[in-house]
Amino acid sequence: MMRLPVSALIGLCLTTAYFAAALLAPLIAPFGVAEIVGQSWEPASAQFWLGTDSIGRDLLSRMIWGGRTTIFVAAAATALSFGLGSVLGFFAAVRGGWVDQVLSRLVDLLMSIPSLISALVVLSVVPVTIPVLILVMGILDSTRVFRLARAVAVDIAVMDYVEAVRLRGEKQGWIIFREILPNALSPLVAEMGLRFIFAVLFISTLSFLGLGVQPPMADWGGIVKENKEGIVYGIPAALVPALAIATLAISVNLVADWVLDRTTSLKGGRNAR
Amino acid sequence: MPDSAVAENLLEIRDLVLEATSYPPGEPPKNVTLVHGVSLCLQKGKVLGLIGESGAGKSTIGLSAMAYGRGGVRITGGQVIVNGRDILKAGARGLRSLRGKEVTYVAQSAAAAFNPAKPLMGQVIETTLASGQIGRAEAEARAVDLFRQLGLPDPETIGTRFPHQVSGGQLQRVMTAMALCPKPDLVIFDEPTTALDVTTQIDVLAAIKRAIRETGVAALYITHDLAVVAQVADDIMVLRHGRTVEYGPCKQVIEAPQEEYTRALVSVRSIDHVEKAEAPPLLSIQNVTARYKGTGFDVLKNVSVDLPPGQTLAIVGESGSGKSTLARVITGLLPATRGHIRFDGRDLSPDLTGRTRDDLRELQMIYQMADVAMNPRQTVETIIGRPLEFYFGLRGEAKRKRVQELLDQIEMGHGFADRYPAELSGGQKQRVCIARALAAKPKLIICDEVTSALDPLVADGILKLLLNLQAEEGVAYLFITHDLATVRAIADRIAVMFKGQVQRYGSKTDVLSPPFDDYTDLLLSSVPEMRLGWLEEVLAHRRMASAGN
Amino acid sequence: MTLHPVARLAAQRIALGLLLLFAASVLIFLGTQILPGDVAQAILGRSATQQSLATLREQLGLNEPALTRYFSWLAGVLHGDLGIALSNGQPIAPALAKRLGNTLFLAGAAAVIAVPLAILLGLISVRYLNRWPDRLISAVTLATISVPEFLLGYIVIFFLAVQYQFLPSLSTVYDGMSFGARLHAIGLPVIVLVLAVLGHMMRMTRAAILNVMQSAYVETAELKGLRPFAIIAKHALPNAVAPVVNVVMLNLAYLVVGVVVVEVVFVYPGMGQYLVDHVAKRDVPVVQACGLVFAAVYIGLNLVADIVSILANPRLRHPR
Amino acid sequence: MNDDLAKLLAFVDKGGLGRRAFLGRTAAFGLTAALGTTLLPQGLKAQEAKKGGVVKLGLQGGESTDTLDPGLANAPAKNNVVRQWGDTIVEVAPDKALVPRLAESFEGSADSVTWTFRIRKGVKFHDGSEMTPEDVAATYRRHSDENSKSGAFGIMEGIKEITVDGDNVVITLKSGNSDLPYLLADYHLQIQPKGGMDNPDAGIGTGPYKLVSFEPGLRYVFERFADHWDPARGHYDGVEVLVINDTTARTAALQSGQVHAINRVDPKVAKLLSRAPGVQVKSIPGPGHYVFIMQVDKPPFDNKELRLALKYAINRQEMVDKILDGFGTVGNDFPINASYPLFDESLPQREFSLEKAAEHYKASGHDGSPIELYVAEGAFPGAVDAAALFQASAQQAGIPLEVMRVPDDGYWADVWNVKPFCASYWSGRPVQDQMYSVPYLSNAEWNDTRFRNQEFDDLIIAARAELDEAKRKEMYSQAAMILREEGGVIVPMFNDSVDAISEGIAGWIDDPQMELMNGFLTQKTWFA
Repeated sequence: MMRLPVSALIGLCLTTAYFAAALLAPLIAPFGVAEIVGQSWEPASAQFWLGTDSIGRDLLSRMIWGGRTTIFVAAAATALSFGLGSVLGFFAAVRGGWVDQVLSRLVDLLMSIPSLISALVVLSVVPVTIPVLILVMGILDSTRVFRLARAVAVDIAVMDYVEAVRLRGEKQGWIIFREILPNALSPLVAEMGLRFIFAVLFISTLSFLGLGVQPPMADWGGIVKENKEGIVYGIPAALVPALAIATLAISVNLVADWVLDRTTSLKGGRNAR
Repeated sequence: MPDSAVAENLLEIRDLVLEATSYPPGEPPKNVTLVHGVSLCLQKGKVLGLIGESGAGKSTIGLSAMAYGRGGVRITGGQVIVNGRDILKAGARGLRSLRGKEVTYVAQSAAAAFNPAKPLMGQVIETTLASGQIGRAEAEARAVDLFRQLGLPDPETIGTRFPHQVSGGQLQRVMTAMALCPKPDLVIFDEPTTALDVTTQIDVLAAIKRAIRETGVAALYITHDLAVVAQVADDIMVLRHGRTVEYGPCKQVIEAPQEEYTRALVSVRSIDHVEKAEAPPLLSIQNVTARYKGTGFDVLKNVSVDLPPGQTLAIVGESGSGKSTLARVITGLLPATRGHIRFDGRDLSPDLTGRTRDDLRELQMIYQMADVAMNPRQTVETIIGRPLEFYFGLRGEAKRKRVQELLDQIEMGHGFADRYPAELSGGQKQRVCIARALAAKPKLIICDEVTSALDPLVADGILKLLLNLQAEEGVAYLFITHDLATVRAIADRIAVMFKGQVQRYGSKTDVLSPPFDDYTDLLLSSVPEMRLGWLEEVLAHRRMASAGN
Repeated sequence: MTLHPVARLAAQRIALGLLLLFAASVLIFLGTQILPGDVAQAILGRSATQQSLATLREQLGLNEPALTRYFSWLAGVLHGDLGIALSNGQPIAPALAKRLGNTLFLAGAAAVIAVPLAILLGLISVRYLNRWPDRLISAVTLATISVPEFLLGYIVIFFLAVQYQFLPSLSTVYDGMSFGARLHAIGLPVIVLVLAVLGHMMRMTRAAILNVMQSAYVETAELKGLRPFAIIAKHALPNAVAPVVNVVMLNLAYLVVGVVVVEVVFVYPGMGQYLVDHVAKRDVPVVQACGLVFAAVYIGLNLVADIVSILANPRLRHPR
Repeated sequence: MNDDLAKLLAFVDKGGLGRRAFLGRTAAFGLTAALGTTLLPQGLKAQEAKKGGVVKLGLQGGESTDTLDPGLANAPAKNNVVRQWGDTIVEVAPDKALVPRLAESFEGSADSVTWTFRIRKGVKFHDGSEMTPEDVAATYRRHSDENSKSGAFGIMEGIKEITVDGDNVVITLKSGNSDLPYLLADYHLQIQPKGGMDNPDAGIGTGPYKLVSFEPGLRYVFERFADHWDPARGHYDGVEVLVINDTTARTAALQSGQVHAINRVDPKVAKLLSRAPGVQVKSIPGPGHYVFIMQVDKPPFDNKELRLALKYAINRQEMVDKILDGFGTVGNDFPINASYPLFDESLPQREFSLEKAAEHYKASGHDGSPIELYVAEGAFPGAVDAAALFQASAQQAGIPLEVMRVPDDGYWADVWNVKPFCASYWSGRPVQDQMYSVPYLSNAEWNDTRFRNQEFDDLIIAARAELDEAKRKEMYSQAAMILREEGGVIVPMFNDSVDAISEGIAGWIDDPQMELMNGFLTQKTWFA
């Protein structure tokens, strides 16, 4: 195993911890997500490790369940945006012609409106549920993935080794999956880290504005909103979720930077840093 | 060390050691020594040629004369004495007063070396003004003189133009003027003509030689082309892997090289191949005309050439002559607008998609830049093996055996099978491409400038390999190049192309013997030959020719 | 009269920009009209009576075909009439205009600080590449781009307003306010916005400048023995203008997002809060109007970036 | 008589009533109004008031669609604004004593049907004109007019005739009401020139501060009215009212010294805020209460069983502990608590019971579709959290309650009194008659529960004329039981009104009636 730089090590540990907590939420959360167990804003105690929130729910359980929602929605949205964005991006790069034109112009159009604004416009007419949030975030973010995937694929498609393979008479399937994809993967993987962070911040912002995850369900952004009165007094119920968002984003960032370094150096000598 | 005259040394380098840090993928970075204790000296007005293959350290040594480490190179040993003082000890201010005033630099690619956002004149006189000796008007006058001296068209106004408004050859001369403007003691020429077409290279070379003689400036001339340095240098140092192989006067090194490696460099151009006789064509290109989509003009204008089986047709021409376009037309990547191509007795469909699997198998292609011609994520075995799978359906053990045969054919050990392209040298990469082409058992291989990116000795090896393979397999080559020495080494028939038209076509001997049409004469006479005084001859010949008509 | 190529290019870009804005208006209108689910039901809630649903549908004109509704809406927009807000029956345009002014004032103030600061930090970190200033700046920017804007907001309120009372935590601006008082009032939200945008902009500016600093002509300048500052000012910066301008405009998207959140945190009467409130109230006409204005501002800024980068490119300014 | 006094004493020991409130309560028991002033606590007079400075209030409850018409003041910020520029003829002191203001003195007939008020002379309006009895009469006639939509219409409804007799204004009621002077102290009834008939929202009155400029729902600026008739009031040079609906921003504005006083401090934060430097938190028990109101004429709330199910499904004590942090008492689904005279302690308290809730819900035959409760932080401090608690307990009883969060902006215009089920508040009234008649009489303007019950109306109107206190108390108890059983209002808790002022303010007196000293903060306090 490569000797990890310390920053990547910290990043990796924190990220795995958060994802593990999200997966095992039902097992490790001491109370239910909306179970009212104590007084409002009780300080941390043996019974409630992080104290309670504005109406007496155990903050630790709510953080674990909230983390599960935030990470699940962000991961699902990123997966959707990557699936959609990269497949269309590759297809446009390899097919070229009017397919490429239509898709690229549509993406330009979608990106001409800042993503938060488009999300708000859409959320004003459809019932705000988790699947809708994932769909909206996924589609809006896939435009950026499309642009990256298409750019990377176009760079590769003009390479001589792709032309040599076309001269041999290979079909498009072979070209995309055996020639382009292996080389396009490393920049995309690094970008996935950044897109995930964007998704985490995006869903938290939506929930903070009251338009993301609706109560009694909770995600970190929502918990901050519920307890925002206490934030100026340093009440943990408001600070802890916000810090959780920040630490998750920073740790994924560290891992993504490390992945970017390692993959570019592996890309066959041409260190495209 | 040559017994230099008593004249005090302008530049003296003693036991120079240069190091750099390399970052191999996956391993911790480690230190690498590039130059192991090189020593040289240079008097005022003299020219020292530094010659060697890429990676020999010639550019880094040149730059050390300005105490400048490019890309993380560090000077870790030895002394560099300019005008009697060791510049390695000089602080940042000392170096600033040295660079651009006592010692100046001419880069390989002048186009990239000029600031695109500023007119030329400002950049040329920038250091002269900074040194404060003379005012702007006087400096501009000096620059215009230099422009005229270097043979630039309309010297008074060229200074007002931007770099992108001037040709590559002209920019190279403007950069020389920039280097000479502050009246330096030493100018470092770092492969000034390598990036130019062979015809423009002659003029720039002549201009530089004249400028050095007239200004009496000392010069370090760095190049990988021994023939070129022979025309310019007083002394020559041959370098290999950061060590001095031979160091002596130009005449001695060229005409009586002591070291084995120098002798190989001198004789590299001497392969001569006996041409084969006339025969019915394997490939016949009839009146082919082609144009790129969306452009208004024809890149190829009714080209007609034939290539008999087992022979080599060389397509010679400078950049923009349409030789690469011809290759794309033959492979079907760019369908011809008029004319047709007959191959092995049958008509090839102009478009790649219309061709049968055999059409595609019998016609293979090898590219100039080998490291982008192979998928970095596939091993050598996969690269060579895929055509066997695709065309002949070979699998498993049979395929592996055939790959080993091919590796033997290209004189590479079986151990290379599971290596990645990134781990191979330039020559080895090109050999694997050749093996990949051979795997299809083709009748014709199109070679597009396959040796121009390689060092002379390595290129020589590839040409010899191609000739042996032609003898063994009877495969025909369509060899595209701008280097006439290569043409002499390999061609049976030659087609000289100029602006999309075949200027001259026939067997090698016919094409290469006079009388020549003007363009071919210019082209042939521009290729430097490995003897002193060749440059003066060609210039005299041209002056006579232009005086004549 | 052959236009100077740069002018022709600029005209092309402006035409493209207008086309994009038109297409964006179609997207926004369709986005709110044809999505699944009954718009009237979504607005009035489940327990609304059939009769009230019918009147609302009539008022929204939902019964007419989408196309005619779009063109009547567009005609209105072109005459500056953005329609009537559902929730309070007031015309949208006047309220929106005042709030747009406030938002532009806030975003402008933040941009005026963030852009030079980002370029300066970019230069410093390139100047001291991989040394402690560069590492420190990179670490700080990594933190600011990972922290959600609302956390930045509350931290700033806690320290600068409550703890040390430098700046007011309340950023209400009203008509009679002097310019100085207005700046004082939006002190905190501008700080938060600058922090939110600075990280992204700095990272990209550093990359753009680094790219220019590693070019051949900068090495030539160094080999000409010029002082480091002269190299940067005379050779690096003129060529860095185009890429940096693009980077700056690219990051204005973060500014737009940041403005919305900051307005909610600081209760600033801007368009962001206006949009968020009316999305919650499902007031479709207001959401359409705000969406369109945001898109128009954003497309306009990208247009400016395009034109500036064309002007900064010597090849285009002085054709062959 | 004395058993009430005894009960009152018992109540005081429980800490339910401040000492001054107790004194006020005794005054109401049949003592004539004139005596009230002498009972004012001596301590107040001793401190010498300082003049000067501009006091800034940060208030919740304002919107861009607000106007200055006192009749339409239905939210905290607007109620405070009218107190700056206007005066009523009579004022209820913190201890419930009646203090004559624009009326020098007043007396009611034996059967309390006709009341005469002698109007003070030499009082100037802000536009320089002199106030006359005609202005007073015109003001009351305007508020009695149906289409003025005034919040005081419920009170005016009991008046038969208003006439001017020399310096006096004589009001004859349809039926006797001993509480009339208290009703005329209502903050809607600011005396305006010519009754404000021509433009009710001019903001011109006789108050200590004159309106300078305003931006509806954002900011109101006043300056000292030089020749105000009562030099003992209005010590500041100017007043600035800033509307800050967001609780966090409002609290931070006080802490950062940008405003000197704020209303509606979130009780959860009260303890923490009191520890902050330079801030004093004032929490005063009183008649104010928080409600969830159902419009009984709209399905599914027209079903009595469903209403009862919801009334049993709310955990009142938990709300007092968590939402009010203990600053308040449990409610019993009718708007009267111990701070009212003639309060009947013996009425059975409805307890939180999931079984009864489930029983009633099953009996209601409701189809199980989600019941939408609209709520915003602006409804009452902690409203969103209270709705979350209500949803949690209701769901345990199988009731599909769903919380719809809406923004503060436009809450009082588009949600309160519009949506079938939402949250709201009442700051309470001095006497039971007013608290019942303003929201629950069939024709009341602010009948936000659409409660139409003839028996209830008759009881309230009859009680007005009843002289025998015991019988009157009995009638109010019956009315309470009807409302508790049939009504559309769920009253989970009576809240202390929690305000916070900066330490720089002196002269604060606790006043249980309405926040910020019943709106008189700027008139009675000064910069220390």
